[in-house]
Amino acid sequence: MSYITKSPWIIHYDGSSCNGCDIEVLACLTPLYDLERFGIVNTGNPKHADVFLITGGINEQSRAVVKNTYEQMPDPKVVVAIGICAATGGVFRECYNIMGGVDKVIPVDVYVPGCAARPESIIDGVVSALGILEEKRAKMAEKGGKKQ
Amino acid sequence: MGNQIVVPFGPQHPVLPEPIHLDLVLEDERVVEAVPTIGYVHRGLEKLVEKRDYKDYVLIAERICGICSFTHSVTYCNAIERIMGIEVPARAQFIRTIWMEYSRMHSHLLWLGLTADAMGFENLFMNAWRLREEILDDMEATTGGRVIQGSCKVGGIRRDISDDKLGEMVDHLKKIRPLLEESNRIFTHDQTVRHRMRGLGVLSKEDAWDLGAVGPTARGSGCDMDVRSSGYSAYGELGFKPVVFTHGDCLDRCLVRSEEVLAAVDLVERAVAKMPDGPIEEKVKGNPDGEYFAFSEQPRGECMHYIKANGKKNIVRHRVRTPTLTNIPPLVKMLEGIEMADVPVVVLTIDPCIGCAER
Amino acid sequence: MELLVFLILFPALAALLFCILPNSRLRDTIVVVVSAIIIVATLYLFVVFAGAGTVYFDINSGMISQIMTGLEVIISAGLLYLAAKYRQYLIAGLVVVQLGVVLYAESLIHETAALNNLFIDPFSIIMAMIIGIIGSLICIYSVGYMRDYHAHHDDMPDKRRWFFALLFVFLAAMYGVVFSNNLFWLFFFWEVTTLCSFLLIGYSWDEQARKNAFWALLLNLTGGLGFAATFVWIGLTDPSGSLIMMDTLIAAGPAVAMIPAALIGFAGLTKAAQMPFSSWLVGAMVAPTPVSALLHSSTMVKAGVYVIVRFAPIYDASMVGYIISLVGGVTFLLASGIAISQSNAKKVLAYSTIANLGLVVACAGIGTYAAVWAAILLIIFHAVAKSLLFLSVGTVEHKIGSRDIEDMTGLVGRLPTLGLMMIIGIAGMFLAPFGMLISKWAALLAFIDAQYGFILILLLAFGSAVTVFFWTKWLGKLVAVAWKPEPMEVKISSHEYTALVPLTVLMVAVCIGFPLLSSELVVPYVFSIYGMAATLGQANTIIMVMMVFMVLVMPLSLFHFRKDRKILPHYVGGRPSTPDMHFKGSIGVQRPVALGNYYLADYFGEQRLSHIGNGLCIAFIALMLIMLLMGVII
Amino acid sequence: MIEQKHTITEIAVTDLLKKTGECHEKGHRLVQIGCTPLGDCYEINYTFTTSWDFESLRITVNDGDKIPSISGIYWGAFIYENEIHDLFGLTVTDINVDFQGHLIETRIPSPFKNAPPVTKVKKGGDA
Amino acid sequence: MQIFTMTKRALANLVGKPATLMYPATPAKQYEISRGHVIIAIEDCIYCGNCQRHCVSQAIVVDREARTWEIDRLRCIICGVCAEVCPKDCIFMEPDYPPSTTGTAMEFVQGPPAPPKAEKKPKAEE
Amino acid sequence: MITEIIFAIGFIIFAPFIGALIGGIDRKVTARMQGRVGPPVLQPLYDVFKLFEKEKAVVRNEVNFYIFSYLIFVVFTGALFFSGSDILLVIFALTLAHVFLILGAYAAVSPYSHIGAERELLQLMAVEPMLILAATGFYMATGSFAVKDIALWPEPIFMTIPLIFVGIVYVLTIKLRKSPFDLATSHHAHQELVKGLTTEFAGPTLGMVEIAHLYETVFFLGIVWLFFASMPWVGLLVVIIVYFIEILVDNTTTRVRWQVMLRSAWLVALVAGAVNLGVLALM
Ligand code: SF4
Ligand code: SF4
Ligand code: SF4
Ligand code: SF4
Ligand code: SF4
Ligand code: SF4
Ligand code: SF4
Ligand code: SF4
Repeated sequence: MSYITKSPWIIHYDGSSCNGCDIEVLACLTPLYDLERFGIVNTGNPKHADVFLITGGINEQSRAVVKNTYEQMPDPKVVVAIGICAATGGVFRECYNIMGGVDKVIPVDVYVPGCAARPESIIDGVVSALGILEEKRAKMAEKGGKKQ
Repeated sequence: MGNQIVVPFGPQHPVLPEPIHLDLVLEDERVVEAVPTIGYVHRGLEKLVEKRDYKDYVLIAERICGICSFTHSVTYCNAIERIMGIEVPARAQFIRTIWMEYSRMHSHLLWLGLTADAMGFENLFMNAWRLREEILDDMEATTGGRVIQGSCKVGGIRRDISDDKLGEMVDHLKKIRPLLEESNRIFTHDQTVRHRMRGLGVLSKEDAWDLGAVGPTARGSGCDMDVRSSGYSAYGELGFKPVVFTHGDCLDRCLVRSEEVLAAVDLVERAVAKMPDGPIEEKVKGNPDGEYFAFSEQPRGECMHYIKANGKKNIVRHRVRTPTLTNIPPLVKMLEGIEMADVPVVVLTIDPCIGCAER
Repeated sequence: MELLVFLILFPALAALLFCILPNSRLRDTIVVVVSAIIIVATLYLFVVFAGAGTVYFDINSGMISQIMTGLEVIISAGLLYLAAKYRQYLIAGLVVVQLGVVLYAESLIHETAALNNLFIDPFSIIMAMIIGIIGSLICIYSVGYMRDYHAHHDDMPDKRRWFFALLFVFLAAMYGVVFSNNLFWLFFFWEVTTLCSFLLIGYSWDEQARKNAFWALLLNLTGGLGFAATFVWIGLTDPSGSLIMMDTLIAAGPAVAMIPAALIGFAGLTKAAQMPFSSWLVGAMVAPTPVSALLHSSTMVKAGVYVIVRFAPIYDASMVGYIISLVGGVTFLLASGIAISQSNAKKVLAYSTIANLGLVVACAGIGTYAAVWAAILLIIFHAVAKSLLFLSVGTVEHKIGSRDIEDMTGLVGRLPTLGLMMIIGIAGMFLAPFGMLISKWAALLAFIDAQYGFILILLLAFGSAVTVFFWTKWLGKLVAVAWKPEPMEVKISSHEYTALVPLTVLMVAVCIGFPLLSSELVVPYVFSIYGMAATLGQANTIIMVMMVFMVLVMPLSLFHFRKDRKILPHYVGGRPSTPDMHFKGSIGVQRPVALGNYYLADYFGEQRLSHIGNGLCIAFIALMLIMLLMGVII
Repeated sequence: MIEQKHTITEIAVTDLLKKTGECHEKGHRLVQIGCTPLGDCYEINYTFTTSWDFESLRITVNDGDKIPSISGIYWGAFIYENEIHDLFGLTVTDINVDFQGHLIETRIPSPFKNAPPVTKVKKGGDA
Repeated sequence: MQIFTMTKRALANLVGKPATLMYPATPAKQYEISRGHVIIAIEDCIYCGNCQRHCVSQAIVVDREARTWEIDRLRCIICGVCAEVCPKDCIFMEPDYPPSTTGTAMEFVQGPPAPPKAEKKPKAEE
Repeated sequence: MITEIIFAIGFIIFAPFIGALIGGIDRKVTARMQGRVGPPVLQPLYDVFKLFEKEKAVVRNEVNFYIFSYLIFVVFTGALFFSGSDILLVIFALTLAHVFLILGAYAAVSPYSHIGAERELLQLMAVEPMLILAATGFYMATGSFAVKDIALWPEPIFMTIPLIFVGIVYVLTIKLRKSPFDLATSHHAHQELVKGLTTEFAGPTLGMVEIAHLYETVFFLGIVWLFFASMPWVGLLVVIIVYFIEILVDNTTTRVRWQVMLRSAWLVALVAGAVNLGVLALM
């Protein structure tokens, strides 16, 4: 059993969302849904985070930001795309400035559907991300072990 | 000068609910220069009108933003209805008004929470968001969606609210009213809150007017400016009075919002009391042809939807001028010479909603 | 005795030589040789007299005194000439008055010839070591430094001959100050240091330098007047002249010696640049850096605190002493505060010097054995650390072309050796377990038992908090190595290295060896005066040594951290950025990240705090003088 | 319900600054500046108001025309003018805060430029 | 001058029950009309393509020839328009939200074989 | 000597766990005050373990060295304190530890950690006088600087220096990084400085900072306890009450600007020091 699933810290970035999903992510942290029950803290800082929650699609300017933020997160890390905008570009898919979902720039581990994604869905999404996080950690530990 | 600090503030930043960025130049902690840039959320959805049926487009107009979503759909519909000369049934107007006021309550509570958080008052943040959930509950129970309602359509609304439910909603509001008042009291009286907001980011009445400030930003500076006074939807029948404060600082902008939450509760109660019976939508035939500027008062202020149509099912131009966009110039003024610690508070004080500002 | 005389005369004679020698390699070599000889002689002095307690030397004074008087008249005439030429009438007036007072006093006192005019005791040895070792190292340093200086300022007349001559005259005078038992002699040497300081501040003789030099002269002469007044008082009360001997005077106890002690204390305050006289030392920073290091931090200003410490037994538990302490305490707090708002490295050093001297004065004013112990420790650590800092700032300035702390960002990356030296110097100034902090701790102990000491403790508590602030932010600048440090191509002259390296070693050595220092030199002196002495508890010594050890060992952990780590880019709000810390800014421009320090000028502004400090200290000193006049002292 | 009146005055580009100045003197606030591409030309509306009666000045410009900035009169106009520059590729001269095309960076430059929406409408079809 | 105005609320919260809905231990909160996801009763579908045409998000693809109805849940904005416009009322809005996935979320529904006479294809838009 | 070493080792071993427990209870109580359920009580421990499971990622190597030194000196400080050494040395060692932390943040050369470092320095400057005055107060009350002697003093020292106690409780808010004084870094994000001085520390580096915080918490509560050392249980009760008050204050105030922090902390120190020590000195 690893501790990373007991203390997954999140960072949240609003790509090009309409805010709908965005505020639902925040709502998850507030009393009614209280993500901290799972040891989750919203760090707001890629250097501290394990889970990257992204809402909204990718546009010209947010592309670099999402990539940069992802790169600054130390391994192991997972990405959760929240809402259909983040998954596929959603209803804005055909807009000239939207490149599509988050997976256009960084690998996404979990997609949470919904427009806006409900807090419960987000919790589910994060929980399923934890499984992947643990796998990644195990892989990393293995690799590190081999090197020595 | 050697002792300057240049801070890239945002777009990814925990106090920014949405991505904008500022290049802050500080001396000690005083801001000597702040240049904002937007564009991280620009999707270009106005151009989607060229691809979508104008009636289905309501749903996209609603997704200009996920907070004032309902208001956007109403404003869009207003514009189309005006062009096409559709008379929306009174019940639909009233219910639209109720939902718009619910949006306002949830938006303001959200904002109050975020502001509290920006000041490092976590408990107050949690408290505001907890109250907001009560509003969202009613919202979901009547529209089926928490933040995106999808309940407005050209010519009326998609779902009715039964009179029983209306009664329940009023009861519920009565129940949480003391809690809202308690939270307002904290914002008004708490010394640490006042310390952080009184006298901060002052915008004089003249500046507010001249720079085009709208909504609570303008009303906090003493401008009596609220589109609801013009009486669109059902506001004309509810005896609406705008909330105006005069100091023009962050605290007053905050108080405008916290008072408006209570005012919204009153409006909803009055609307329910006067609720007319009748149909909830008018059949829509044909395509719009003409142009119209529709105005409405969103939680963040005056919003404009401009439609130019040419009788086809795809509209020629849909332009949205949102309150946040026009509040950016005042923000630039307010940022001058404040402390680094106050930047988030001042930025939040216009309640920036970049989603709609950039569309 | 010959050794003492040698130490006083040898540098003076060498100075005569430097007046003649032209700028040449030969001169440079001779400077090094002379400095080396002085160092060796000083070490020899230590070996000979270290355990000897207080030794008096009987020198026939008649003739020498007359020579001194003659020299004084000549110096006064020279000063008068300069003062007249530059219309400094106030100075002219002071010079005349002072000379008159001295001559009058001399006429009052029938000096019994051949008394114990020179002496040496552990305290003198400590001072002599500071002068001899640190002073000589600075002289060596100057050789390299002044070459660069004139290369930088080729528009300036090259007066290096005078420069070196003055440095050595000054060293001679300093030896004179610490070896003299005869107050007349002490005063003579004292005035020579004033003169050297004046001339060296005005070295470049441009508008600013001249102004500051005259200002320094004015304030120091004011102090000198206080000194001279002592003689009148002695002459009037005791024409026999036995009280002119410092040991007799101090031994006579407060009842007799309080007024001279107060007057000399006043003189000491001016020389030690205590508020309200602190401005001269700040202005003196226009002088070339070795001058700042030698005169204005490690030695000459120490003459001021030296006399105060000498008279400390008189101040013990007296009102006068307490007032002097307050002046020192207030100066410590406020000068430290001002240092926060300065970004010019030399000014920071200047204010920190003023502050530390303030602390010494505060201790000396208290005058208990613990306080004197603390004061002497402070003098030692300060001299070493400050000279190291001044010299490294000087070298760094020549290498990076600026003395602004903001421009020293990432110095350990760019100039690793110098950066490290500076870090050691700074750490020595304020960090546990290094020297200054131990001394502060000692000062605290001293204040706590003193009467009304809690006010001094308040001053000390706040002052040391402020100290932490400005030193740490400087340290922070040094260690903030940007993404890829570009090591600078530099050649530091061998002379500068010859001084810097031993100073660094000395710094580390005094930190490690302070228990020895304390027990071998400081304690014997304090014991000889008070019959008891403060010491460091054994447990505490162990702890401190442990800390030093830990600090020295800790860097080894770097090797561990270098393994399997990944280097991440900096957090710039998620914006694209380059390794050299430019990020995509508004309006499409690439902006560099700039990281300035805080200066808090609204709170710790120079103007604001010095007004407050000057006001307070003037009031204190006025109070002291009024009490003197009313004779209600003790 | 109070009827919102909206008068639209077509003016020449050269009159823009003068007319805007008049609006400013009358104490109007700037509500918005909005641009509509009409295939071969662009229509720009400058909307002002003091109450719920709106007045719009409308100019019609072609690609490559220079539009004088009204930001000298209304300080806050820069935000709209930069937006027009970025999205429509029109040149606005002398903006007080000129973002030089970096207010909104888009994937395709000036996405609304040369968009003749009239021709793009597909054959109708009502629901 | 009031400080610690929040104290009463904080203490009340401390001794009171927390507001947290213990999801997932307790099931998600929802209302009858909550919009969760759409489902289709494929038997009734006539493959008219109305749903596809009116879906702003273009989440639905109807293939009249192959008699399939397909929805991409990672595109659906759950607006319920398809249910509204369906002439056969064979699309329903269910209140529970769709599950998260690690890949795509296409749902492919194959209708029963066509009754003998087939019609021409619906014209898909875009 | 032996008992002292045992105490020191006991501190080194148990303090992180006690600190984590306190931190966990703190988070739980905070959550409840906000109407939430909150994390498990052992959450701070999970967090630390988690951090050491992460990749070793830094912006510069030296940062790790400074942070490691910070941790070592914090531990050393606490060990000194609990082994009954000279309290002034304890305070100086603590300052040294914090200087290392600040240097770590400076060495990261990034805007947020830089501002965090400056603010931490301001905090240090705000707190330092009160600590020194407290040490002085202990001395004036008991005649010794040794924590051991102070702890064995037969009467509660609080009775002699009540104002100093108040002052210490005041600056405790700064030291525990609690609102309204969580300027340099806070336990929750959402502050203007992202995570302030810890912004650039990732994985194990941050883990060391967290462990140091656990030690610090125990150490500071130790100082609070010292005021009532003669009545250990009362002391424990007071510690609990004080900590509860800190949580409550954390939950009922905004973060203030640095000016207020500095001014108020100094004012408190000045008043507490001048009045309380003055009275003691004149008595
Ligand atoms: S999925 Fe829907 S609610 Fe979420 S960001 Fe996209 S449009 Fe908004
Ligand atoms: S103002 Fe904010 S919440 Fe409202 S629609 Fe715009 S982005 Fe959304
Ligand atoms: S003001 Fe903000 S919340 Fe309101 S409609 Fe505009 S974007 Fe949405
Ligand atoms: S430090 Fe100043 S005075 Fe000295 S050489 Fe350099 S520039 Fe000249
Ligand atoms: S140090 Fe200054 S004065 Fe000297 S050469 Fe350089 S720039 Fe010129
Ligand atoms: S008429 Fe039939 S085929 Fe055409 S849209 Fe309606 S239901 Fe579909
Ligand atoms: S619910 Fe809306 S988005 Fe989803 S398939 Fe139906 S019409 Fe499309
Ligand atoms: S609208 Fe209804 S009947 Fe038509 S294709 Fe869709 S589901 Fe089938």
